[in-house]
Amino acid sequence: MPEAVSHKVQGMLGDFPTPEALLDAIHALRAKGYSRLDALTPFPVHGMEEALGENPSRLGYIVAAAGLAGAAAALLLQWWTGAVAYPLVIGGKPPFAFEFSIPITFELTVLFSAFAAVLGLLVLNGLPELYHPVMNASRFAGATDDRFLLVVDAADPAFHLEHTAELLRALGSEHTEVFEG
Amino acid sequence: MADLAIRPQDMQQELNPPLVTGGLSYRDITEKVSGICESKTPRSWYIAIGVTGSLTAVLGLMLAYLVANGIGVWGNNSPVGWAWDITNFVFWIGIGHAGTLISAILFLFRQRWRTSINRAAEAMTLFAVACAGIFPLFHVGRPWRAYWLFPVPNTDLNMWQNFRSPLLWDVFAVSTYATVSALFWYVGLLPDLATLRDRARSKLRQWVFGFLSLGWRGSARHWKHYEAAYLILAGLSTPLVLSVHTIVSFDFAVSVIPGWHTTIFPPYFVAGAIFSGFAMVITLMVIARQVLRLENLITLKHLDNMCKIILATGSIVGYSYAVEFFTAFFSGNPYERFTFLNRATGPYAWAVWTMFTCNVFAPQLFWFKKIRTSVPAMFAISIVVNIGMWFERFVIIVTSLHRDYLPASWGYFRPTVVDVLTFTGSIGLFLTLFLLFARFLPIIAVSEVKSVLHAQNAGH
Amino acid sequence: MGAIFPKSANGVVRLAAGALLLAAGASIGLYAYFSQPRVLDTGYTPVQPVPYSHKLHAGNLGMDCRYCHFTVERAAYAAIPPTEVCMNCHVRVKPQSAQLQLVRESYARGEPVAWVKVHRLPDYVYFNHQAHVSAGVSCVSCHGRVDQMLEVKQVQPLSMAWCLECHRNPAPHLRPVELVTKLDWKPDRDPTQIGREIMEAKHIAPPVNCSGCHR
Amino acid sequence: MKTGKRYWRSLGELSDTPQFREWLHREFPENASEWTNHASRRTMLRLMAASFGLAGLAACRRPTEHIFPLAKGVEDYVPGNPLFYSTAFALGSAAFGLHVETHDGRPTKIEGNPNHPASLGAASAFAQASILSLYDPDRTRSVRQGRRRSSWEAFGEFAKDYFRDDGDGLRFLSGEVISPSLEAVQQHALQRFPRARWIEYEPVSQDQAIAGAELAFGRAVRSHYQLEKADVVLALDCDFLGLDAPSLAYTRAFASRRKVSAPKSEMNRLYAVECNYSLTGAAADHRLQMRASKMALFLAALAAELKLAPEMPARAQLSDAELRWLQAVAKDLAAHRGRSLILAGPRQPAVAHAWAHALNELLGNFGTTVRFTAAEGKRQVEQIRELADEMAAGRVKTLVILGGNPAYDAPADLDFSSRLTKVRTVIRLGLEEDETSALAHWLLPEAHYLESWGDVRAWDGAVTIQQPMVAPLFGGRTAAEVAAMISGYPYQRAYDIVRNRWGGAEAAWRKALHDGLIATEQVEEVKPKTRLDRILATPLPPSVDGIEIVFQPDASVWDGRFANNGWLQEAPDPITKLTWDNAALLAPSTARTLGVKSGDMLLIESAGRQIRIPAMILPGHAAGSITLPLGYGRTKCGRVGRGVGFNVYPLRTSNAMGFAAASSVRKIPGSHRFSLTQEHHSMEGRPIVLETTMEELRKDPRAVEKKTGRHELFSLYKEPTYDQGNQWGMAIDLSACTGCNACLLACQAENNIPIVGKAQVARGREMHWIRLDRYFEGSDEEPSIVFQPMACQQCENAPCENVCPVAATSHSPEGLNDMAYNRCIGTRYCANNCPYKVRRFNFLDWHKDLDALQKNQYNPDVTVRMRGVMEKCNYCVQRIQEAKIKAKAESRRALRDGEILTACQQTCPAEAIVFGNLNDPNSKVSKLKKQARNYQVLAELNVKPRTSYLAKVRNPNPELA
Repeated sequence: MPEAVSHKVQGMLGDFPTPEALLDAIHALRAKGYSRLDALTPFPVHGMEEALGENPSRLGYIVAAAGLAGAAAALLLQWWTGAVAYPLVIGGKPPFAFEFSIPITFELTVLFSAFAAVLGLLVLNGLPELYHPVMNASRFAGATDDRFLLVVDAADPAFHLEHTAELLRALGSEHTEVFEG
Repeated sequence: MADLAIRPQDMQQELNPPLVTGGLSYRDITEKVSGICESKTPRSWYIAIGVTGSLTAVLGLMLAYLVANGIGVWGNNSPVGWAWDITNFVFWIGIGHAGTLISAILFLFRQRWRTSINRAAEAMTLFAVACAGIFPLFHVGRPWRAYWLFPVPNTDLNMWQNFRSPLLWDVFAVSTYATVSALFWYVGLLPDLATLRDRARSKLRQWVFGFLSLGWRGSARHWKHYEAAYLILAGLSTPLVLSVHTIVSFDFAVSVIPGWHTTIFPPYFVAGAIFSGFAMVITLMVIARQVLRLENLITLKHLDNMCKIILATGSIVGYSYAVEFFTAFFSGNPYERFTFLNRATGPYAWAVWTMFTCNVFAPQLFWFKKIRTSVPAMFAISIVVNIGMWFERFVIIVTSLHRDYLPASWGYFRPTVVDVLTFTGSIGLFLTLFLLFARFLPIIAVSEVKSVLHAQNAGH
Repeated sequence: MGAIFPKSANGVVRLAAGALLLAAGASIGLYAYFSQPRVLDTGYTPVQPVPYSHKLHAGNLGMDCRYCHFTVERAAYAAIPPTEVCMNCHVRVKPQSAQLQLVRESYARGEPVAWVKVHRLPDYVYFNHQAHVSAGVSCVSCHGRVDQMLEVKQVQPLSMAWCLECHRNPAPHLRPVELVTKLDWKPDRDPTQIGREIMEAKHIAPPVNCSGCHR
Repeated sequence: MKTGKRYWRSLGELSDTPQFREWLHREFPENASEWTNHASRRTMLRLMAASFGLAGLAACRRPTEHIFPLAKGVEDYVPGNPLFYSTAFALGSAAFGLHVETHDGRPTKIEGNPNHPASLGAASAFAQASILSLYDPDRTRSVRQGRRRSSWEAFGEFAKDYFRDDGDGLRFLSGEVISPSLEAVQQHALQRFPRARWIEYEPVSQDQAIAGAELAFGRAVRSHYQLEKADVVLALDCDFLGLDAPSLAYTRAFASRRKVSAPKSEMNRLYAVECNYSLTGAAADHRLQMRASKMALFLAALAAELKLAPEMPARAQLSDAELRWLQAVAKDLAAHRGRSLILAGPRQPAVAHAWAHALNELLGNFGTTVRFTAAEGKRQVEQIRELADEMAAGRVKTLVILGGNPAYDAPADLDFSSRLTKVRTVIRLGLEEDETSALAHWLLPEAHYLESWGDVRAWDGAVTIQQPMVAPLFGGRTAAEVAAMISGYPYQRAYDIVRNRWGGAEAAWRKALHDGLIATEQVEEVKPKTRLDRILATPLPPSVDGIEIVFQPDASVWDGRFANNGWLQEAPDPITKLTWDNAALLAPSTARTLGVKSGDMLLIESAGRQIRIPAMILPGHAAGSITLPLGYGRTKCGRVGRGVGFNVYPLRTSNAMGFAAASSVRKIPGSHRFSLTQEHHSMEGRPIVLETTMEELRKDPRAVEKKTGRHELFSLYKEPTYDQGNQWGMAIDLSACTGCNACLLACQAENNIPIVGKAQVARGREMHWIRLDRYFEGSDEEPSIVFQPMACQQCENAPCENVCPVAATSHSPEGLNDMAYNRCIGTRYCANNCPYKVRRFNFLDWHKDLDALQKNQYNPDVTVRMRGVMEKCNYCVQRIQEAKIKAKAESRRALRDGEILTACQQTCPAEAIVFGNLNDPNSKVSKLKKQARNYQVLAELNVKPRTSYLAKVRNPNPELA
């Protein structure tokens, strides 16, 4: 990038060949008291959340709420337009009835939920986030290809340029680098 | 008798052949798939899109001509108010079912083999739905008023929609389906877009994929919410995909016209949709597989499975046809009886028998593993099925309308050139979109295949 | 290699997204507002070929609307008067006035004066003056205080929603038939009450179904 | 609404025709703004649509629109309110009183005049459609001398010095003169020109009837049938409910005996012997197929059977079946002396008519079921034959042709058009530029009867003054005016000629105008005696061996004069449902022997001449006979009629105007595509048109109900109740309906229903809101026919409403199925879901190519629908609204029963259609719906139609069962 990256160490990155190796390393580091770890992998690795002590996603609740909102909106729309705004006699049917409101209620429920799910995903992940310091790391590209990266945040109390690097190498990191930004 | 003995590993091979063959590594997969859209555009692609592109242009012309002159440029008449227009609509919507089905339902059923085909199938879904959308929009007499189909606030008229109308349900169902499928597809694309971003050499590609991938890093947190979101979307899409064709079938089932007014339509239509959808997936994937040399990712096992699904749904469809006839006669309702008699023996009998041959008899060939695993054979059959399914819709719509209650009002429908060219054009649009997709986006879900490979290597 | 985007990119993107949403919302809002007949059509004040002042005739001179628009009680249209009607007076009153030149010519040649239409309804709307006037809907309800207008101007949106307001709740707009053309009428008691009584007496039930106005 | 902008535009559209500009300025500038209303109503809908959601923006640049009030007021004219005038429509020797609705000076709709004996409030399809001919852009637009455009003044000059002599070689040729004032001018002309002669010729005339009367009575008489008094009617080749008589009054009388309200009520019985399948045949209780050439013989045999004539070989030539039939009929007739009636049709030779008279007298029907008035014994065919001979001999120097179209419809053997070239000066007064005009030296535009003064004498002698509603659009004049001009009649203008003919006080005159009837004239009734000896002495026509061809006027174009009328061309033939065409109608058996199917081309030869015409198989047509409808294949005609159908006149000779023997009929290569509005003819055994017999009804009054079967009907929802105020409904008596097209035309005129053309009809896109469904029942060889007028049934649980996504069609509190065209987006779902398929979709912009002149006919009270929207019958909601507003203004609460008449009801000669308030137990419709014959079509669908039908009742003779 033309404009200078502020040369402040943001963290350290270890590069592992397999998910298993990565998991072992994470367990080891956490055992050593590291708390601010992250893993960058080309595909979801099972057991990763447990390893990093992440609590399960709350996305479900958001979606559920949105779904209910969708249903309510649909029913309200159909009832208000049909029975309040301009009640017309159509086909000898009542201005509003649940029977013929079901399909659209269902559709809107799904629609709202789906939007909630996607927006939720983005928000919870803080996306879009076009820039992230770790992207400055030379090995970053591997994370979307075939490498399994372990990232130690510089803010981690246990973080130490030499020791942490040592440790990572010891745990089988094939490449260890500090990234700034 | 020794040679008859079956060795366990053969058995293993037989029952559960690997989904990724050729001993590919993660890197290889990345290379293979990303390579496709990074390599220099082949001549053949230009030729292909040249053809499909001009067909799309024809579509544009036909629609312009239609809007300028009115529905009369089609063959529709009284009593046949709907003909090719809605036939094409239902046809395309049907095609558009396989994608979401593969990505959602097979996902919920933990069918790992879906991974190498779901991306393309989802894309296909989107394009099919796009084509489908054209017809309900342009089949109306005054398309410039089509926005009245949506509950847009109107301070001048104070007029709203009629929520009793299946057609309105349809509007909501189809637009919801289109939106959700698009979201689903995009979410699935995110990690692979990131891959492309990180492999990108040119600034342009870096920027484009950089933006599209929204800064995906594949961090543990990303994956956590990603999996949650994917699961939820799959959970939502499953009933959705079923509801769409159910509601499309309501357009007919809720009416009073003999041949339309029947309760078996929803399951029957959904089965038919999956049937035609998978047929189209095969048609496209077989070509893609050949052209892009993806045999190791789209293995015979994938194709074999899809053929099995076609066989299953095809049989359901056949059963539905039988049931339709049975109920018609069992009901004792003279109008129903006549309608079905008229289908089988009336002026449109040719269409009906085409439908039977293509949809009921052809797929039965898939009982034979030889055919299920012969690429040319399944390609041929998949085409046949597509034709058959178009005719199914034609038969349901036109033969029911052209002779209903009062013989004095009976008529006959003949398509016009415009009818034919409009449909052809929509095929052009569909293929064009697919070609663009195949050229610029990863047509296989890279990250998913990798996890499958991982699982496969890990031996579970 | 380094990151593709600068650090600032994140902020920019978020900003852009926000702006986009805002713009979308704003344009929808604006269209929703400006597409209203209430906003669009009211206030339309075309220039007439002859500077005829309703203020003078109906206001100051206190002529009854029906002197000129004499068909209003008998027909769907409140006819624009034949030039003849103008001449009834203007042969004597201001016979030489330059402003009346067109009128005199029209009368002499037997060719119409090209008045400019102010209140326009779409052709598929069948509004019937007779029906409304005989029910006791005053001119003022739709045309406003014409007796105070130098140039006639559209004061009401004349949109379907607007028509429906009154068709759903006519009481506030009803008055004794003989007072229909009394534009400055001030009821001595609650007008809605009066309206209700008239509705009672005349069995007034305005249609709100399509064929009431569209045929 | 008066929308000037578009007014100017449409004037612009037209400015290429000077006549139009002239007309516009001269006739009614005052309502110029009104008439464009309709043009603009259309444009408007399109603009609204085009202006899209941008309606808002469009209005920012709001177009200036002008209002053009009158300069000077016009008495009893209120802008926007219709005025009605009484006048009369003439067709051949018959005339029908009319009421014409005009909007701001434009005639828009024709109704029958209830006071007039020949119309009784009904109007035939022809009469109603004649309004379109008024606005026909292809009318003769100016005086022409040869090719040059000339003027009336020039012709006046010419006439002044041309007609000096005593009329040597001067001949006048006109249609049948039934106008007293024209008679006056005629007499004057013949005095002025002693050596001149005046020929009257109609291709469809009463010649044979007159000859028959002369044979029977020794004097010419006109027969007047009292069908309401007849219990047993035998019609021989006489479509008295259709084309062979002034049918309106006859239909009313006949129908009055077919509406059985109670099992005990007395119903008449109709026997029809006919060749082609006619409306009369369809209404008959017993129908015998017989070749036209055999019917005289049948009558003779009947006479023998009734002991009126001695036994004769006649009987021998009848088959056993025919004989059985004949005997049964004879018995029935004899049993009803004085209450029976025998009619012979105009195609039948004199002797047949004579026998009919003789039998009627024998049966004591004179004075009861048949009356006679004096008539003059002119034979038109003979007159024109003489004229043609004179022309051939070069003895005709000047021929003044007033109306008619002899060059096209004169008997073929007279070779009229080529002989016309031998005449030095041919002066032709014509409504349109036709075959005859092309051969004229002077072409004079004729005034349409709606734009000129005149008078006509109806069949029974009642005289009506014709008054103009607009001044001649193209400066046309009447036959009387031209004759007056040539002969120097003291009165020159039509008004003076007529006014002077009748004289009398102004008050009486005004009353006559108002009533549409003039009291002064009395018609003498005569009581003739038949002379049996003369009849017996007259040989019967020789039996035709081989195939016979029968000529009959066409239900759409009559003798060809309506060929350029789009409404009539598109009105399906009541029996064949054929539009925009004629065809050689033949029996299935005949088709088999000839080896043809419908659409195959035939080459028919007779008397050395030949024509090509497509065959159409008509079940029930007499075997060995081919019916050829007249009036098609016009070569010189307006845009509508040119080249439509096939001309059969070349086979029609002066000595065989009714039927002739074909020397050869054979299939030739090639085929023709018909445009039919109904392609399926069987009811498929469905309970759609219910039919019963008097007998059955007597046995079990609930017979009809049993045919429909009972249905348990329920709805998922609580259905709305319709017990307040007016609840509109309709009942149609299938027993009375004869299937004539009157209602269809009435609806077309009232509701601005467009013409779509032959190609679009073939595609199934005709727009008629009311269909006349016609079903054949029984065998192909001997089918019976039933009709069912089918329009929107105004279902209470309307399936169409449910499926419209934008609520463009919904229900009114009075039970109408409203259709809001301006809301419709055109999904066509409603039409698909309509079990009766009565909704019509504007597939294209049908009004696009319409000449602005024709738009004058538009009914301003009805929106002209743009392309892309759905439309349908709405019980003439505009009439309902008008009536309600009127009642309110008169501060009446309730509407009177019969105050609102739907267009179809008002014009129905049989009074088969009854519309009214179901909420009023005493209304006519409520009473009808209480009858045991009442049923709903497709009731089992629980759509609750507001229109119901009264089952058709026939009254067969048990002996023939």
